[in-house]
Amino acid sequence: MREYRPHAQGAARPALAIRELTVDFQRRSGLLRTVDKVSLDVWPKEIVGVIGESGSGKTMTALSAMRLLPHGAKIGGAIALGGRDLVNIGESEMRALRGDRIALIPQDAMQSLNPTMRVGRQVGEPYEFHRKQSYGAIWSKVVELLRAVKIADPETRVRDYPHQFSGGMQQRAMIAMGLALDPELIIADEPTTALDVTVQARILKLLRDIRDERGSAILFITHELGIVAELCDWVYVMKDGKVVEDGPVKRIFEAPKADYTRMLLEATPSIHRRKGAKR
Amino acid sequence: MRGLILSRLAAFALTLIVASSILFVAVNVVPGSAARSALGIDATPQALARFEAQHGLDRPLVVQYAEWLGKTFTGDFGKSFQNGVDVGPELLRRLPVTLELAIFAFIIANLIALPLGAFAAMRHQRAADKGISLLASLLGAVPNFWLATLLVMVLTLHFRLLPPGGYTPFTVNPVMNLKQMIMPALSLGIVSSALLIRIMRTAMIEVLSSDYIRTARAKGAKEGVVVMRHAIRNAMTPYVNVAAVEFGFLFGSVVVIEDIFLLPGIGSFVLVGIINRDYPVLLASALTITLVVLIINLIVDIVVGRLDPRRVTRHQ
Amino acid sequence: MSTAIRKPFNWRRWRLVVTGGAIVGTILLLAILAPWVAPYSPFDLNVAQMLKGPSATHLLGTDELGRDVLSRVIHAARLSMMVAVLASLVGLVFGTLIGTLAAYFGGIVDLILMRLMEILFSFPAILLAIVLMASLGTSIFNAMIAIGIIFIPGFARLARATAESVLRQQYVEQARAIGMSHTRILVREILPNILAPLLVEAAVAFSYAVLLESALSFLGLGAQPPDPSWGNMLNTGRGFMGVAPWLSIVPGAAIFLTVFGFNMLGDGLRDAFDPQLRDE
Amino acid sequence: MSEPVVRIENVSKVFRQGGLFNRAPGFKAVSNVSLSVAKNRTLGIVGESGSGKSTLLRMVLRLIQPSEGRILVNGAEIWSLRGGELKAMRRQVQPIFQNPASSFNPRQTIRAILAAPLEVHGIGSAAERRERITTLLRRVGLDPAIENRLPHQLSGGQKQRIAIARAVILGPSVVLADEPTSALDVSVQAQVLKLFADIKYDFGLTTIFVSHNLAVIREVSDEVAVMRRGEVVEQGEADRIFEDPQHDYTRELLAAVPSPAFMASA
Repeated sequence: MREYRPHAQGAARPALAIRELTVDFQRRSGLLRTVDKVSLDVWPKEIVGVIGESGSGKTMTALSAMRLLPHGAKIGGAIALGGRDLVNIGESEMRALRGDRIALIPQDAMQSLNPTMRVGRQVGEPYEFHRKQSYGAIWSKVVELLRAVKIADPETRVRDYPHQFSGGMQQRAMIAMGLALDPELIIADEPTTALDVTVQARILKLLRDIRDERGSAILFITHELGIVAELCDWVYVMKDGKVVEDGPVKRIFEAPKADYTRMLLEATPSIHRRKGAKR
Repeated sequence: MRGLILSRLAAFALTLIVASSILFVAVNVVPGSAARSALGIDATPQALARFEAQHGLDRPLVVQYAEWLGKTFTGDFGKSFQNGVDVGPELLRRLPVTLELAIFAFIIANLIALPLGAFAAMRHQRAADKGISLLASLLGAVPNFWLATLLVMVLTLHFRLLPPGGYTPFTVNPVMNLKQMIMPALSLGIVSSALLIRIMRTAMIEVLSSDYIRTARAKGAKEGVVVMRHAIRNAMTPYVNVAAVEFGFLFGSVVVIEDIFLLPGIGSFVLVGIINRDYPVLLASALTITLVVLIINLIVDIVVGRLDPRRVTRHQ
Repeated sequence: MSTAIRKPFNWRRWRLVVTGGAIVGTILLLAILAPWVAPYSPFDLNVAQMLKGPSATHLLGTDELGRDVLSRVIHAARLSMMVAVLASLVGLVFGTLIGTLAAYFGGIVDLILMRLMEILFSFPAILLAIVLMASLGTSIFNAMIAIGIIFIPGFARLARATAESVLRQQYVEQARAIGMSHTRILVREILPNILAPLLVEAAVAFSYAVLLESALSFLGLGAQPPDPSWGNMLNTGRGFMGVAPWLSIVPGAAIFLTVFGFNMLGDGLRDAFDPQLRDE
Repeated sequence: MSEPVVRIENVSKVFRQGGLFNRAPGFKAVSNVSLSVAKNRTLGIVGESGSGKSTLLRMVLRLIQPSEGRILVNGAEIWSLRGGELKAMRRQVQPIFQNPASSFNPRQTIRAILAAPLEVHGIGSAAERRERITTLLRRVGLDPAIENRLPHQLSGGQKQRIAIARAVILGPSVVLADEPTSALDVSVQAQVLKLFADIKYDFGLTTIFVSHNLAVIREVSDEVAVMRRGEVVEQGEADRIFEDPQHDYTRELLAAVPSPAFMASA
């Protein structure tokens, strides 16, 4: 029986549809398969979580959709962004989509910002690459974007270099960059892993607000169950390159079907649970 | 930024003082040889003693050093033991020759290294990269004085294109000046480019694999924008640091190259000083070369500070 | 994952080491066996055979005194190798000592030692060698000492940087926390983990020593005639460039080949030890 | 209550900054912290990055000297110890560090790594040491044959098991753990935490456990201290801290932990 998926109702097609995706790397020892026949959907306005431990293939799945896999990776299967094929189009067509229709929020914001370029210029690049606009127009849009991601005093902050931002602000700047052209899909690859919990809580709230106000679909990669539970509508659980189960978040937590999901739930310590290991 | 410059200047002054004392001690550590060298092998002990007293060489080393340092700072480099000529004005005459040679050579080295290194990095692990890397290995193994000899053999003796040596000031005859300078500059520059190619290549490979390059691609940047705007500037920080050291090496190598091409620069002055054991000449010319290298390092330190915004603001 | 499977010899990873090693090995062997492999004595004059081009009797020709160039080049290799080995050793030992101590003790020790190294490093190498030669006197032994001194700051900087990154590793803190002594931490925890890059650097220093020695001899400050060295042979050859080009080409090519071999060996070792490239 | 095994009294740590020409005011990493741990109890120290929790732990390990205050282990002030007394303290207090990748000398086998503490303290003959290593490896759930491997041949979980074995091989009374599971996947983390609890019980250890993960702290601790910018803002029994936090910052931290209402009832 198919589970009820509210965001799929009334929508013509998913924002992102992945079918039987495989990602292989050529190694001396042979072909290494990191993603093994993964199929997943992200519907418009939906926040979909992909949860898995290290080596589960979750990040490779996400990068496949951007076609930004490391050198030597081979993609098989089908990926469609709003019905548009992403696997067989040329590099220049793909480039036109990146940053415009599909955006990436990476794990490590500090490393992902160019240290020698002012934040404002970097945040404005999507406009520069995809819309012919004057620098003045871009500049004022960047200020608005930084305001939208709740960076205080954006008029002066646009002139800062990345190292003058705190970790949380760097991640907000990355989010602003992703939002710039209101993409159909935002891929967030563990965007809060490097952050403190209090900062993480604010970033998660920001992402939820973005979905509510702007309507972008979000594919959220994480290894933390708590984040999935709090943020996502629908969850895919991955292990060893495969999807072991998917479903609405509440059902996954309350009635997991796969043994692996159950084990994950068992293993995750909780602040609400009394410790079990005490004798 | 001011803190940065101040601390660099202080380090520079300290370095200069220690470096000058190292030079002084190195030159003067063996006593008596200057007098013997100036007066010849048959000089009597009395004559030697008289020579030493006359030039103050019989006093404690520390006193000699203090006096030399004091004089040097006021621009008095002393007189040659050999012919009594003032060393200072002679240095000033020779400095432009060496500077022209070194700068010319350095420009050649960078013109070769920057594009080749960057291109190799962009073609990492492919044929072009391997070819350029091999070229850099080959060039790096060529002794510059051998390259100089080969150039003379081919361009002067065989094709009779260029003069074998000598120096004409640029202001007197620019064409002749360039004709005379091109071979010495090539000998130094080509060899120096080997290391710089490698550095540029390594720096670019590192930068191109960084997360912010992926970010630029994720925003839809074209490859040209990725390289020119995001990669090159970040690769310049490590490159400039090494280039400064390489310039120092190149500047030291003028001693050999000026000797081969009969260029009347500081480098050949060093040799004159050594061969004649003419200590004032040796000290003054060695110190001048060191000073130029230190100044270049100082400038580069400050320039690199500008290239990397992280360092500028840390010192605010 | 399993380590039981023995990996096949990885030619791609070791080819630079093998090729460079072969070149260097051949030259080293020639140097050691010079008196037995050289066809003539390097000193035998033969006025009748002056400045003769390469021929069956003299494969690489003769010089201005009729001496066999091949024999002289082989004997010169001895001298170059000796200088390179000993100078690199001087640099390696003292540099490692200074750099490791500076990193380990930090503070004022580090400041003084490394500032001194930086000053030495800021001298152009050849100039420092020349000035040192001026004070020590021109001889091949002094050239070796001078070149060794020049190498110290480079090794010291590398040793310090590597030791510092090792010191940041938690196993060093762990060793301190269980009460291990300074000496034991240095010998057991730090030294083995900084040695690989230093040995690679030694291969590069080798080639650099060959270059420096030949430059000094070229200027007449190293090996003294009639002792053959590549540098002084090149210098002599300059006078006969037009009539006997082999006198300039042969010793230069010998330097080139030696330096190239050592560099290749050094690069190969660096790649082979680089953990990032290991699993490619 | 008996005399605490570890007592931290009004400890502060100021790191000096800046060079010769621009002297910056010192950075106060830990300021006026007082804590104590009774025998066989576990004190959890929780805080975000820059809260000073790791600096505090390193001071108790006698790796960093406090700028002010005293640290007593078994009643003795650790910075006044010399010679044999210091060595005895080194034997009593053992660390487990965070990063499994860097807490082992990459060129030593597991056997050499585990033997080092015994050699330093001159315990046992070679045969007795081997015996002890084998027993301990079994106790932490590893095949003793693993002793011939090098660290990079082990998984993260295996490495942290070795780290636990190394921490107890000298028979210490105090073990100080700095985020020992933060680099591990949750499934492995659960196993390592279970092992840590078992070993603590078996060896009668007093422990301090530092982490940024509130859920992990709740699982392992009897008492909890919450740190923020070098200060302890709240301390007390673990259950009380988590169920009835008094300080605003503690409440903010707990509220920030992502876990929806339906997980609380699970």
